[in-house]
Amino acid sequence: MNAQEQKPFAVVGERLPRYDGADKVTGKAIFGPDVALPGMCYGFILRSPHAHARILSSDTSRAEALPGVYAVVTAADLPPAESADHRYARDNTFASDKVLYVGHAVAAVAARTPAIAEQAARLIAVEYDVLPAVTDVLAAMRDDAPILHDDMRTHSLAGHGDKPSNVASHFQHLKGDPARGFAEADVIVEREFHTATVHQGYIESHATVATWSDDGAPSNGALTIYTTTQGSFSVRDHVVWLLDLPMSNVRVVPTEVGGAFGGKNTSYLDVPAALLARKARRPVKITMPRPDVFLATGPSSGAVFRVKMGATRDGRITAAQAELYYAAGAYPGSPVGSGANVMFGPYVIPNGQIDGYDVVTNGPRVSSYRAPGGTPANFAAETLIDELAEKLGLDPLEFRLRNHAREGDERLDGGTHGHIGGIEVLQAAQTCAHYTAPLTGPNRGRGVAHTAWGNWGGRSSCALNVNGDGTVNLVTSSVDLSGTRTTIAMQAAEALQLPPERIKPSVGDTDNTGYADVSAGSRTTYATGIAAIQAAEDVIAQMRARAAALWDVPVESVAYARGVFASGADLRFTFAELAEQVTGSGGSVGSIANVDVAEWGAGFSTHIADVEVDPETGKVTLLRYTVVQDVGQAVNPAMVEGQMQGGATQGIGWALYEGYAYNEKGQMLNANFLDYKIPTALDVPLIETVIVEVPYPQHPYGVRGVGEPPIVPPPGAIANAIYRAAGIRPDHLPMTPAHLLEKLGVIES
Amino acid sequence: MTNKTLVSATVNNEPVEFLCEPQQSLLECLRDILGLTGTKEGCNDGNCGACSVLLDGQLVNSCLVLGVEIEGRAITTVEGLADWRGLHPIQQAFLEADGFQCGFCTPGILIATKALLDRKPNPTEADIRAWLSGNLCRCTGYDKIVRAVQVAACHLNNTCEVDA
Amino acid sequence: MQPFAYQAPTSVGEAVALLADPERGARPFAGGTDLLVQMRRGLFAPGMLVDVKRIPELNRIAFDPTEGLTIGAAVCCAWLCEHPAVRQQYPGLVDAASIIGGAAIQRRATLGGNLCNAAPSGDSIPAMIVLGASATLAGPKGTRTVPVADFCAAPGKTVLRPGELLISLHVPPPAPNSAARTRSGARYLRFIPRGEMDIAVAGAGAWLALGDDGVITDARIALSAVAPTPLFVEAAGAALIGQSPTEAAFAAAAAIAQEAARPISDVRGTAAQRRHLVGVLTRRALHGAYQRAKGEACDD
Amino acid sequence: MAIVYIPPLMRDLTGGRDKVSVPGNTVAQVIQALDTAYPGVKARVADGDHLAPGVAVSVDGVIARLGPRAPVKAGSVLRFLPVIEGG
Repeated sequence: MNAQEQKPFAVVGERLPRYDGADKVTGKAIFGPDVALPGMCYGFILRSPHAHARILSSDTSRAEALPGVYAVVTAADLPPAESADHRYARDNTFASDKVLYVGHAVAAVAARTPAIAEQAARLIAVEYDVLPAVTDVLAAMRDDAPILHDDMRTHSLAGHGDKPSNVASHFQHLKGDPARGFAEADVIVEREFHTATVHQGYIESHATVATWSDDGAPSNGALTIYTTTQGSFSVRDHVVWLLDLPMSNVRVVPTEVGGAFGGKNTSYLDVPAALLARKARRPVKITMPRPDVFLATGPSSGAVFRVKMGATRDGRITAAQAELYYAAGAYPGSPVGSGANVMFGPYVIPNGQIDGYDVVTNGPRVSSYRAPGGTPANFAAETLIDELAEKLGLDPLEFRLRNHAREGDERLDGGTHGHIGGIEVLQAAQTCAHYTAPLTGPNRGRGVAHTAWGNWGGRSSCALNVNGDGTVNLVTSSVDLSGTRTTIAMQAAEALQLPPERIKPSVGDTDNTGYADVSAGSRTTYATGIAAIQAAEDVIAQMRARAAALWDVPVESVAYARGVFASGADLRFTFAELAEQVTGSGGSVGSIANVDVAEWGAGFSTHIADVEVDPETGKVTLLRYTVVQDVGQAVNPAMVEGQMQGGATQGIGWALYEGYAYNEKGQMLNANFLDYKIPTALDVPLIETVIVEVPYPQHPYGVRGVGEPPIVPPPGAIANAIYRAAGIRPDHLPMTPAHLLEKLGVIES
Repeated sequence: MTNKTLVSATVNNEPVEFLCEPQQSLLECLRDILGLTGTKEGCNDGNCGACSVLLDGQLVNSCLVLGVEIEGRAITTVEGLADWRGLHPIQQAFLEADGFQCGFCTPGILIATKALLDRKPNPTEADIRAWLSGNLCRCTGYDKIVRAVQVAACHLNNTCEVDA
Repeated sequence: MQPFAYQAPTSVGEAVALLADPERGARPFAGGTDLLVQMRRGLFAPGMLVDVKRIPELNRIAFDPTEGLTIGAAVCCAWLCEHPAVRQQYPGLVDAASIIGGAAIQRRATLGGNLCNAAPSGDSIPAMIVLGASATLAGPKGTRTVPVADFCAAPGKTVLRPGELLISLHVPPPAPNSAARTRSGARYLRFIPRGEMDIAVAGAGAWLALGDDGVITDARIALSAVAPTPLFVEAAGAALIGQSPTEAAFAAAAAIAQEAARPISDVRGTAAQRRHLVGVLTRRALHGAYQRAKGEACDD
Repeated sequence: MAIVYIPPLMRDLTGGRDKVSVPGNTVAQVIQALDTAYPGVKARVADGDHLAPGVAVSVDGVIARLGPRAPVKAGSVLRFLPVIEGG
C-alpha cells in the first residue's frame, strides 16, 4: 500500500492554513475592544476598594451632574432576584447590600469620553462599613471566619447545615472500603497541598458595546450586544435572565476573541452596558482595564488537598482517599466536582473516597479555566503516584500502566470509562524520543505526570448553504477561539467530498444561527463538527434528490463520490454543475443541523519534563518538555500541536509562576502582568508533541476534544522532576523559588 | 477646556495630522483617533507588548509613548506591513508556521519580529526568545511563534529550502 | 490619567525654567516607562510633563579613556548597551542596563530615569554605585554633582531639589589607579523568577580592582531591592581590600552584605529569601567581577 | 421502574442501601417516589422545583440538562453527581 491508499481522509488530518489567518496577521480582525458604533459613548465601572463591606449608602448625584455624563446605573436598575442563583448573578453584576471582593462592581457611568466616565465614577460617594475579609479556603471554613452570606447553609446530600457557613456544599464519592484498602497496602503515602488562585490571563481584556434599536423604550426595546465571549447564546441567556427581556429581542454578535480559556464563558460587562445604553439612549462601550480583569473576572480556584494513597509491593493501588477544598470566590460554584474527577481519574481505584468542598471566600467569583479544577488536583495526585512508584522501585510510567483504567472500568464517581486511549498514551510516552534520551548533569531531573480529562459534547448548530458556483457557506454559532472555523469547515469539506477552499466558514450571531453552548470543554471541533457533518450529509441527500429529479431517475440510482453526482453510465454532474442547476431553479439547497451531543470521548495526556534546579536560588529552568496526548483523530495536526503546546505552557505558568497574592485585608497585590507572571518566550523550551490517535467511535471521524487536557499535567510533571533534581517534593503552587528554598532548608518559611 | 495639540507625523508611510491631548498615549491615538485598531491594548503598562509599534524603526510599547511625542516622526503598525504586492514575508511566515492562535498578540509580535529581523537577520532561537520576552502570548506556548520567526528570517534572507 | 500640559524644550535652560516654575507642577519626562504607569495608577498628577528627549546634552554618550564615560540622562538603555566603548569598558553597566525590561522597554527606559525613579529595585543603581558614578544636576541655581550612592533618599525620593534636572551620569574610567597594569572588573546580577520582564527580588553589583600581585586593591559592593534605597555596602568592599580574590574572601564579603541588608517581605519575595539571595548574588557578582578583571568572560 | 444509585451521604435515609428501584417518567417523579419511600431525599437533592445548587443528575450516564423535567425510561439508571463545567 502506498501512503495515499493508507490515508482514510481527504481533508481531515491535513495541515491546512486557517481561513481567518490573513485577517489575524494584518490587523483586520475585529476583536471586542475594536468595535465602534456611530454616536457611541463610553462606560466605566466603579468597583469596591474593600474585600468585604456593607454598603451603608451611595450617592450618585455628583456623578450625574458632571457635564458629559449620560447615565449612571446601580443595582437598583436591575429587576429583583427570583432565586438564590439569580440573586448571586444579580449581586455579582452590581453589589446591592454588601461588597464581597475588591473589584466588586458597585455602579457604572456612561459619558461622552472614557476620561469623563472615569472621573464621574470617582464622584459617586459610597459609604462602606468595612468587615473582616477571608481569602484563604481553610480560614474561610473556621467557625470564627467572617460569613459572606448570612443565609448560606452548607448543602450536602447528607442534609443542610443548621448555621451560617462559607461552605456552600460538600459531596462525596465512595467506592469499596478505603479502610480495608489501606490495610492491604504495603506502602502508604500521604500529603497536603496548597495551590493559589490563578487567572486565565487572556491578553484581550473584556469589552462590550450595547445598543438599543428603538432608542431605549424599556418594555419592548431590541438590544444588540457586540462582545468578546465564548458563547453568544450564553451571553443572551445571561442578559435575558437579569434584565427580564424576551429572548428574541436580544441579539448578541460575538467578535473575534483574544484568548478566553474558560474566562469568557461568563458575562461581566453586557448587563451594565445594556443598562447604561438604555438610560443614555445611545450605544455604550465598556472596556475593562487590565487590573479589573484580575480583580473582578472569574479566575480559577485556589485549593487545598489532603491526599492519601496505598499500594502493594507488586505495584497495585489498593486505596486512595482525598479531601478537596476549593475557594469559589464570592459566590458558590468552584470546579471542585471536576477536580474530584481528575484526582485519580486515569487509574483503577478498588477502594476510594473523595470529599469535595465548595467554599466561598472574599475574592472574585471563580469561572472556568481550561480543564476547570483539574490542574491542582492532578498535581496533588500525581505527586503521590510518583512517590509510590519511587518507594516501590518502579518506573513511574510503568507504575501508571499497571494501574490504568480500561474501557468498562468503574470510576470513583460511579460512572464507567468509555473507549479511552490512556494506555496508548503512556506507551507512546515510554517510547518517545524524550523519555528514552538520557538526562545528565548536576541538579537535573526528569518527571512525568498523566491525566484523564472528561471533555464535553453539548449543543451546537451548523448551517450550510450551497451557492450557484458550487461553493458553500458554512455558518456556525460556535465562537472561534483558536481556529475552529477551520476544523469545522475541514470536517464539512470531508463530508461534502469537496476541496476545503470551496467552503467559506463564518461565525454567526444569535439572530441568525441555532443555539450553541459556549465554545468550551474541548467540545467545539468535536460537537460542532458533528453538526457540520450532519448538515453536509443532508445537503448531499438533497442534491442527490435534485439530480434525480433533473435526470428523471430514481434517487437511489444517484451516487455521489469525490465531488461528482452520477447515475448509470452517462449521467454525471460535478457538484458545481449541479449547484448551478439547483440554484437556478427550484430553490437553492441548504441545511441546518442542530445537535445535542450527549456522549464524548475522554482525553488522556502524559507530560515529560526535564528541569534544572539552582540549589542556591531555587530557580527552576525547564530544559526539555514533551506532551503526549490522545486526540482521537487530529483534524488539523498543526492546530492540535498548538493546543498541546499552549495548554502545557499555561500549566507551566500555573506550576512555577502564577498565583494571586492577597494581603490580610483581602486586597490583591499583583493585579497586573508585571507581578502576575505568565510565562514569557524565555521561560519555556520548544515543546515537543506526540499525537496519539485512538479514534473515538461516536464521532464519524474519531475526533476527541483536545484543548483542555494539556493544561493538567505540567505541575505534577515539573514537581516530580524537581524531586529527581533536588530531592524535595514541592507541595505549593506556584512552586516559587522561595518555596523550594524553604523545602531545601536553605531559608526559613 | 481640553488643550489639544496638532501632531503631524508619518504613519505607515502616509502623512497624518491629528489633534490629541497630551495625556493620550500613542496607542489611544492610533486606535481611537486614527482608527488603526490592529495595534492592541493588553495591559496599558508596558508588560504585554500587544501595543508594539515601530517609532522611527525602533520597537516601542505605544501605551508608554505619548501621542504628542511623535511630532515629525515615523510610526509603523501592523497595518503597514503588507503592501500592494501582498503580505509581508513575516506575515506569510506566521501563516505558514501557524504562529498564532487567537491572533490578539499577533500584531505586536509581528512588529517586534520586524524590529528583530531588521537588526539581526539570522537570530538564534535564544535571540528570538529574548527579543520576544516582552510580548506575551497566552495561546501558543511560543513554540510555533519561534518557528515562524525562523521561517520569516529564511524568507527574508532567501535561504528557505524548497518545500521546507 | 489626569490631563497635563506637555512641553519639549531643546535646551537645559528652557527645561529648568519650566521645571522651576512652581505654578506649573512640572516633572521631567524621558522614557516614561515608570512615570506614565505611575500616573495612570494615580500616584501623582503633574501639571506638566517636560519632555527632555530633545535636549542635545541629555542625548549624548561620550567616552574618553582618561575622563571616563558620560551618559546623557535621556539616553535609552538599548542605545547605551549597543555603544561599542560601553560594551568593551563597562560590561558591569551593560549587565544592569540590558535587563531593564524587554526589547521595547529598552528603547525607552533610561539610566537617568531608573535613577530618578529611585526604586529600591532599580537595577542600574547598584551597578553605577560600584563603578563610582556621579550625577550632574542642573537647577535654577546652577549645576552640581552628586555621587549616585547618595542620590536616592527613600523609595521614590531623591536629593533632587525643586526645579533641578538630571543632565548626565558620569562613570570614572575603568582603571581607577594610575598604575597601568591595575585591572578592574564589575558585575551586576539580580534574581527574578522568570527569564525576563520581572522586577528584581534582590540584586547585587560588585566591582573590584587587582594589584600587580593579584591582591584586591579596591572593591565596592551595592545591593538592590533589600533596603528602602539601593544600598552601598562600603564595609563589604572594604573587607576585600588586601585580600586574595578567593571564593572564601568573596563569601566573607557576601556575609557582610547580608548583614547590611534590611529586606522586607512583599509580593515579590520574602525577607528571608532576599537576605539569602544577597549572599548568593554578592558572591557570584564578585566572582564575575574578578573574572572580568582578569580579562575573562563571566561563566554565568 | 428506574434504578437510582444512592450517594454515600444519603444512605442514612435508605438504611444503607446503595441502589433502589422506584417508578417515574421524569427525574422529578423519580425524586418524588424516592421521597415517598425514603422521606427526606427530596430535601437533599432538590430546592423547590430545581435540583439543589451544585447537584446534577445523570440518566443512563448522560447528565440530564433538563434536570427535574428530564425524561426517565423503564430501567433507566440515575445518579446524583456534582455539577461539572468545562473551560
